[in-house]
Amino acid sequence: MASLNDYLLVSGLLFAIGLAGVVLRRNIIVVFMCLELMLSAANLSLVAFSRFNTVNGLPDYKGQMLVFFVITVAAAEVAVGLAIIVALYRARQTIHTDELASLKG
Amino acid sequence: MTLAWILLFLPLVAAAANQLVLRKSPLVPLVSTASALATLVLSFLLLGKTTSPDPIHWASIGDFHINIGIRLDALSTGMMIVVTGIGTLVHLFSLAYMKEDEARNRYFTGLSLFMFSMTGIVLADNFIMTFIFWELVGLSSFLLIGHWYQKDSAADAAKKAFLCNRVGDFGFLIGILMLWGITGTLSFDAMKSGLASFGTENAAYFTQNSAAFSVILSTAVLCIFCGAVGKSAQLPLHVWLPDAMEGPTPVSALIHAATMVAAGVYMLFRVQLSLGADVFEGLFASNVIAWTGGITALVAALMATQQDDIKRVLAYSTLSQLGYMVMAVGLVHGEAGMFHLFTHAWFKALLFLGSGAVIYACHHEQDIWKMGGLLKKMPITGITFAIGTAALIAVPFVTSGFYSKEEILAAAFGKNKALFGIAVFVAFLTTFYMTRAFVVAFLGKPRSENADHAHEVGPLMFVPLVLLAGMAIGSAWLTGALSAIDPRANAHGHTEGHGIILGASIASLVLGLIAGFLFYKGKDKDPVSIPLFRNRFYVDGFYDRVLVRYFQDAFAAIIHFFDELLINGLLVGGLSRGAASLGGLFRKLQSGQLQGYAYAFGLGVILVIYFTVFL
Amino acid sequence: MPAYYLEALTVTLGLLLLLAEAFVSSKSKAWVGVAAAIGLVFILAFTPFAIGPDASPGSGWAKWTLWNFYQFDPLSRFYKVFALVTTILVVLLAIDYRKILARYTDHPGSENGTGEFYALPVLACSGMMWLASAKDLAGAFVALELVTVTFYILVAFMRRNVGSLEAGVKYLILGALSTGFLVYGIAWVYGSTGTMDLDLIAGMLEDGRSASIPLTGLLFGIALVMVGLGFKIGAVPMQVWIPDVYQGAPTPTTAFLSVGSKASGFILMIHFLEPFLSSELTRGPVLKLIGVLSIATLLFGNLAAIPQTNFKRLLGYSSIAHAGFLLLALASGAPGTDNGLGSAQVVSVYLATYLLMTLGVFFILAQVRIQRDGESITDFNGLGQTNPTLALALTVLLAALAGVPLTAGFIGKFLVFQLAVNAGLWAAIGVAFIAAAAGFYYYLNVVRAMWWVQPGQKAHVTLPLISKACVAVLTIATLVFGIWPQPILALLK
Amino acid sequence: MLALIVFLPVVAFIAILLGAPARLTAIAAAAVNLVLGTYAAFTWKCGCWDFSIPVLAKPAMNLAFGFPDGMSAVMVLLTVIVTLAAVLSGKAPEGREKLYFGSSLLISAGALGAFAATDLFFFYAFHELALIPTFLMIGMLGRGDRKEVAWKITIYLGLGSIVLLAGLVWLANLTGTFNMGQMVKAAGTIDPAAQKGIAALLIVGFGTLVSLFPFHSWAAPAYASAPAPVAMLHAGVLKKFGLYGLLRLAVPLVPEGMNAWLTPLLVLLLGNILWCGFVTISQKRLDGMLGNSSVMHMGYIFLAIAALVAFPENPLAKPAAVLLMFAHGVSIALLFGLTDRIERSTGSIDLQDLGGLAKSAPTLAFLFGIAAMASIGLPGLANFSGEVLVFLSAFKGYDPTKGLGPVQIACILSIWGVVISAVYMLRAYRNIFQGPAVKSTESAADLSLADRIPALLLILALFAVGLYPNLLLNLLK
Repeated sequence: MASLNDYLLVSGLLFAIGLAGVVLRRNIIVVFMCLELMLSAANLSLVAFSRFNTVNGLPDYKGQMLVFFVITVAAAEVAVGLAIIVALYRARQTIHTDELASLKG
Repeated sequence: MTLAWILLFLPLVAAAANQLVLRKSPLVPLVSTASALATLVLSFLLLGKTTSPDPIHWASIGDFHINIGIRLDALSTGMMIVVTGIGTLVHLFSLAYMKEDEARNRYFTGLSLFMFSMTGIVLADNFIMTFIFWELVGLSSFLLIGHWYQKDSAADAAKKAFLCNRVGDFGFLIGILMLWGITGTLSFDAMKSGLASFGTENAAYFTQNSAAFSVILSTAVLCIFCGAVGKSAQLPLHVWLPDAMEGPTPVSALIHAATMVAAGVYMLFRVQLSLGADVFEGLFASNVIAWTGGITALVAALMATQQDDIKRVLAYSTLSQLGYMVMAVGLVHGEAGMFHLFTHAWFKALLFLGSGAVIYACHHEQDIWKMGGLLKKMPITGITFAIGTAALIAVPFVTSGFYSKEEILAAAFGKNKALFGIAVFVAFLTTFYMTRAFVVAFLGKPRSENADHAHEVGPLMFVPLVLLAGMAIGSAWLTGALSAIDPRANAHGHTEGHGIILGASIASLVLGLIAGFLFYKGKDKDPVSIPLFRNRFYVDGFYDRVLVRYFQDAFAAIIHFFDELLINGLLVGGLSRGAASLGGLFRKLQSGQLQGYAYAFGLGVILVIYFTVFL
Repeated sequence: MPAYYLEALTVTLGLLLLLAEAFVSSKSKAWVGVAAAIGLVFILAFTPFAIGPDASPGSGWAKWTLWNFYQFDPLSRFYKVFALVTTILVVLLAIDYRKILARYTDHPGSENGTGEFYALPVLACSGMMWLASAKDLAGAFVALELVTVTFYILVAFMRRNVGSLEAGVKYLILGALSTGFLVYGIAWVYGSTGTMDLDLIAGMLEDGRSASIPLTGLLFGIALVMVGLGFKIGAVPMQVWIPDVYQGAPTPTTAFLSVGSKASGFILMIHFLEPFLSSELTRGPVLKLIGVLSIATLLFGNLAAIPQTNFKRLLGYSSIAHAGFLLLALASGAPGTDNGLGSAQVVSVYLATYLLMTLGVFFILAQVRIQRDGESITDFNGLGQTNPTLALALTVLLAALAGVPLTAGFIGKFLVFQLAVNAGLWAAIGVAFIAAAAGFYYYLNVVRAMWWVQPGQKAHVTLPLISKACVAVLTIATLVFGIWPQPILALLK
Repeated sequence: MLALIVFLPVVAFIAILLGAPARLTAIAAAAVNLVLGTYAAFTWKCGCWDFSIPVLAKPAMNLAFGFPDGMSAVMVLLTVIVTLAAVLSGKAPEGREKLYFGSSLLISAGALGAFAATDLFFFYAFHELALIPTFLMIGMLGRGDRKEVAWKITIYLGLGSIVLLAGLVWLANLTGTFNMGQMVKAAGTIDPAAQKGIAALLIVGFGTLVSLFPFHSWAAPAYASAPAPVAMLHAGVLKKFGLYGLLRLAVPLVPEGMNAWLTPLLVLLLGNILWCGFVTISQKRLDGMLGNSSVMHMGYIFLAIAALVAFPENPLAKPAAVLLMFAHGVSIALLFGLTDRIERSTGSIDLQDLGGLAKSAPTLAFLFGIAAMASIGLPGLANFSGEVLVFLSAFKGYDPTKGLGPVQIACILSIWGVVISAVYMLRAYRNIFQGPAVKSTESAADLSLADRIPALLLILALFAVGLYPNLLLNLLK
């Protein structure tokens, strides 16, 4: 059976991939997906911690509870986020991050 | 002793009344003159009194007091006679001399202010008070020299006088402070005991460092001497006195010949008396003072030989005579110096007022080469002037100047033969230039229209001249009443070398007379031209062009430049520019690029983790 | 009244407003705002009666398990009041700003698109109020996201305005990024301690069990949570979004962000750090982290503000700068005692004063934006001549922001410096002084424009009634609290 | 009941804002304050002037005024005198009367509050309050490149205030109280390392406010540019706050710290006297010259402070400093007031453009002459008594057998400043009033009777203290 460290390693890798995507990709949709990836990585960690943190022989449910919250919140975030991105596309005809630099200094 | 207080404050009251109440009233000159006369009477009443009134605490902090107090002794009461006596006569003379001046009231107010200040110096019982009035005579001198302030030369001369005195006062104040540190007192009375206890308290130290006492005291005394150098116009601060002749002539007589310029000598002698003359014997400072006096006497006399302005001749003569007095103090024969001060005051005032009368008669012509033949046109003035000259050149046995100069020569002979030589030579020069001035101005025939139309001045002017002429002859005997001042009364005894001194004195007189007549009898212009002397050894030019313009002004401009550059530009500007450019750099980081932000964010996270977990 | 009623009421109010909004005529959506403000004032009136379980242990509600997630103490009450006051003022500000909102949402003249703008702050407010009471990381996360997601909408609200949209996208991406870090951090804190309840964590760190906690993992978690919270308050290096978003967002949103969002970040940070600061195990590294953050924030915020020309953007940097001072107070790590104010109290006082000055400035800025159609510093030129009373008020407010004594802003800085001196944070104090000096420079730069520069062709600026009243109240409060800060302190008791 | 004196100008300011006639209100308030303030200063020992209302319970903070010693009384006296002279001699530009006189009153109120405050917080705060109208006035109604100058002084003094604040907060922390009286009682508890740090902050902070070298470059341009009442009030009164603070707080509370900085302080004060003295000599305009001269004269007061630091038992230093502060305040206010007159009657204050003004304006010349002489340090005028006491205090600890100590050396060098100030003052007087009249001065108007009142008020103060310094020294006992 996989140990806690294995889960954490995978989770860390996922998180790093997500972060790398956010930093490197130019398309806002992709960036947004990478952000979701980071949240999933966090969720994985939470579940793993929860599984290995036993209370009275049972996994601690609190971590898993947060996972549900995170998923819910992420859904809301995506809904709002996509709406904004759509609005932006309507106004600017682009969703490339490079072209979003009118506010600076 | 309320009389003494009245004596001190009466002139101030007169000045204040003139300035604040009477203002433009024609009474102003009379009020000033009356107050001068009253102070003369008071001075006579106080003559010989030695009990001083209680001082006023002027500034007190805890048990430390700066006092305004009056010290009555033979020295001060005697000096008061000179100050008020000449002051009164000058006031009288001025009534006529300044009759047509539109700023007459300002002039008389200034005179009263001067009388107050001078009285303060003479009567002061402590150093701070001396310094206070020392500055005030400087102010009144400034005001009176600059009386005709609209003339550039007068305004400049007033400024110069004030500044030269300030330079001297720089040292004076330091000296007062140091002496205060040494003796622990500012009062003249307590100074001797203060010095003694200073010696005993640090006896162990002084036995180890034998020279230390002398060095410490010399430093303080020399600093104080700086004050006298400024006020009595000794080298190298002598430059203001000839220029001060820009003031009205009675002022020159009173302030720049008889009284104020003598204050330096008076003060030095006061210090000598307070600390004890024996302390000064062998003090390094004494030598410096004596030599300064001697050299001033010589240099001034040399310069006097080539002046054309009658007042300037007298001014350099004053310098030279002051040099004598300072030399005497430096030779620790202060009483000889004071004696000369007393006699000199009368006859030099006489000469100045005489020249004033001449100038007045010649419609403000001051060049002796444009005068001539005045003895016939103004006999009273001419004769009194001749008497004054005789006193100055020390015609033996009949003039007061002879007796006092003799004392100085004797002092020099006893102490320092080199200075004796200089003094004798100066005596010769004195005779020479005074003969020159008298011959050119009063003898021969008139050389200008102004001189041709000159006629005798009115009684208000010649009465003071006559009185002064009397004093020029008799003051040596009158001074005998003041035993502390008259060195002849103190059995100092200089029998040794008496003949040599007398001989040298008479020889220099005769030679000077002969040379003077030989060179100048019947001449229309100066047959001798020595540019070095005429241009006053180029000292004035050096001060003006090098010290003031290049040293002070250029230095100030350089400092100003660096003030702008370094402090305003680099320090202040640099800091603000540094902050602004760092801000600009930060601002560039805020590039507006989302990716860049994410990148910065990521880096920041790494740093945060690093700081928290690993550091 | 159980304290959580307040949040419940607020959420209800928000939902009702959203429903009602649909039925209000498109000409007069401002009434929604008025209703929101009135409703919030009512809720504000209830706050004195809110009590926690300790005050009434016998009652049924006091035994409810909700209290495992929710706490109520004076600090919570303070931040609930803070959130309500902020929201009321922001809604009022939005009412006076509706002209611009209308122009960039629907078309000028129609207020059709503006109704939600009054309801959303109410919902965000409920999130902030919950945050003030959060004592469990899960609950705190949800509340925080309620605030954040609402702000995504508020920032990008002017959908026909490119700047607003750009700001919205930037805020969205970076906000989501910080959420990612926050969740990941919470996961690690949870993993290390085995719980998300801050009280339990404190207990664990205190007693003998602390030996079983993997310190590195815990610190890693704390660091990541701090990143997430640092984003909210605008701590360097998580400040990147602030200038752009502040500049692009509608002015009421900017005001809300700068006051409400920052305050909720701080109260959460205070609660989150409490257990770690009281344990010797973590106190050192945490304080060091906050100290470093505060130095970086002070330096960046203040120096970068110097060359700014856009006033709104300047306020963004100013908001970073103030975060630096607030962090400095936290970095002092002073526990509150009977004899003196602790870090938490000082932060609260500072934020309260900050609320007054900042919102006052935003009220004026909004009107300048509307009436002179610009937000740069030059748009304030000559205000001292055309409307001296307004200029005087703005001068007072800016002076307060700069920390001039006898204004409320000075009290805050004074207390912060006092804490820092007590704690001996010399390096940070040195930086803070440079920062304060720079602050002097850039705030008074605006004052200079108002008084010393001629107005030229610029339009006359007058405040509408609501703004005028608010500015007057805020300015006077700034002055009064500057001399007599006792009421604010009383609120913390 | 000192609060009455402090807040009377504020009340008058509000009245002006509400529409009361600006000039009249200002003059009335200043005149009433002169009477009250003088009475208070001469009766300060009765203890009946104390005033206190609590503001904050923890840490205890009171809005409290009182006379902890004669120094406060003298400073309050100085303030009320200069205030009346300033509002009397001010002439507001058309339409700006409210701002002009209102600001002057606020500056006065701030100065009074700072000098009378016995609580550290208000001590500091009132000074800042006074600075703001100063900045505004210079920026709005100043001469020349007023904006740059006002900006500079704002930033400069703002910075100085902040550094000062650091020191004060530190001090309050260590002593645990804001009450300045109690702080002094707790003085012994401060450890030397902290003393050194606090002293450095206080010297730089207060020093910047007093234009201590090298933090002086704001002063001259600011005074040159400021409207007359502001220059009078700031140079005459408000600037003294820094010196007052050093004497009130730094010297008694951190004596060892101050002593550690003695030598640098001496160097800096010589920078004031000599460096700035030479800068003053090279000024071409009267206003710039006076501004720099006021910087220079601060050095003497610092000398007294240094003397006090070097020999804490020195009885002379503090009275000397206070006396000189008073004297300088009055004389510089007089000079700035009269400079304004010169400019109004001739249209110029460039030394090269003027000459012979004494002919057409003899009263002006006379009064300016007195002011100049006071500034030079002529006996009979207040500055002399202050300066001479300062010099004496510097020599108080002089031990001739050990040679000159640093304070004495500094004193000797600073006495050269007496010469320097004579050089530039007389040069200015010579160039403006003496010599032949030039075009601008030929028909220049002399002072009217109303114009003379403020000048005479100040001159009276100069003479009173100059002729009988015990008048003030008795207050300091």
